[in-house]
Amino acid sequence: MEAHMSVKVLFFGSIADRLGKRECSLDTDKAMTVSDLVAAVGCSDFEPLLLAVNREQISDMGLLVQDGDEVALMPPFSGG
Amino acid sequence: MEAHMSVKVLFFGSIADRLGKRECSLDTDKAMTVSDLVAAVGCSDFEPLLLAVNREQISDMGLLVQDGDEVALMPPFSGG
Amino acid sequence: MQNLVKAVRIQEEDFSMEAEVGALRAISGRIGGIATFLGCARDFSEGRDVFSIEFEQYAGMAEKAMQALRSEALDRFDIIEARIIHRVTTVHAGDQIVLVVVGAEHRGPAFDACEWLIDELKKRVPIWKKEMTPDGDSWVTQHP
Amino acid sequence: MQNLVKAVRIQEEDFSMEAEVGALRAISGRIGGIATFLGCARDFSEGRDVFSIEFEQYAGMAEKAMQALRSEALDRFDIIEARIIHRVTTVHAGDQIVLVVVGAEHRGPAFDACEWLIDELKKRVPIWKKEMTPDGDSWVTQHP
Repeated sequence: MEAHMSVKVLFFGSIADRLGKRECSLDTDKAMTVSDLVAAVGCSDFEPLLLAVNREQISDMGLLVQDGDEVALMPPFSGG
Repeated sequence: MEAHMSVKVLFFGSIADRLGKRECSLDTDKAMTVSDLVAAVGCSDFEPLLLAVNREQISDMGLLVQDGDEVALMPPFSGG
Repeated sequence: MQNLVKAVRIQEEDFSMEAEVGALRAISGRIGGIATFLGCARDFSEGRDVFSIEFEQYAGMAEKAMQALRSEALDRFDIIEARIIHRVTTVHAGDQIVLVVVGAEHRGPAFDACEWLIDELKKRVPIWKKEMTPDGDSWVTQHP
Repeated sequence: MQNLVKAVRIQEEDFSMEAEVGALRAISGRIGGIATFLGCARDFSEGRDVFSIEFEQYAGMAEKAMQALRSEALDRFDIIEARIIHRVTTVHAGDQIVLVVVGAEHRGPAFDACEWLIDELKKRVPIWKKEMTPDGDSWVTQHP
């Protein structure tokens, strides 16, 4: 059973500059992993790439994205 | 050859309280080590005892005291 | 007046070290040792031409990550209180950027927690800096 | 006004952390990280009955020993400047006692030097504290 799913994707720092956008919305009817999402927004070759789902950093690219999730694609942090 | 020698002795903290004085002058005609001086002022059994000669901490009790020296007998430091 | 009530803050405006240390000390009379770290923008004229540094944050996540760091520090170390303030704005040479303040009964844990907090902040908090140079803007990718 | 020109001082009067950090930063624009340690008198009512603490120094030697520590820290660590202020007076709960401020290009050496300075100060600087209690006065013999 597949349901419609809408995901908010955020881009930061050099990634936002490279893509020329700071966010987009991704709509799909298929189950999607974080890895699938990264590919769908054209960032598969962005390295290193940090990821957060709903404002928690994650490392498992196989995690399934859920409807309503906020997924962030981030370059390495450089605060402090 | 022995010459007259005058040494200023200072006492600090608990040592000053125990002796009931903060300083004294020691006059002698004989060569004297720091160890001799400590005995002369009645502090041989004061333990632990820190020593300074002319405001530099020293550890060699065999050091010869010189005329005009300022020798300090100090309990362990507790600043900070 | 800044809201000193919040021990963890991301803000544009400058902060006062004395006020933050005072707010930390007001928490408990048991605090005997306070370790702080203040990060500030260096004089860029020596060796590298940088006009200014711009900070960007992931607004929904950065302060939350800093709050998690504070909680973890309070669990990990024998400390009484910790404060973390990070500015996200454009800074110039000499400006204050980040402040970590840790209060403990004794100095060892205060130092350990303070250094751990700034180290982990650089690893875990989604903030980025971009340097403005004569040749254009350049994102900083390292956290040395 | 305190004489902020001197980076190492023993004094009766209180000090301002912000003023000391400002004086340190004024030395060089290359300072990017500042580590500080502030030691203050704890609330004596918890567990131990102490009215106040009196400090005594070996006036001719204590500041000299602190100056030697600062010089050694500047040699030993990759730091730019260090300041050490110690009060010698009678203090009560909440009063500031000692401040160490270290500025460096990077934070690692600043933390290392700051912790080393306060550790060594306790070992090498002839200052003693006496606690005033309901049962009389008592010299503190440990430097924990």
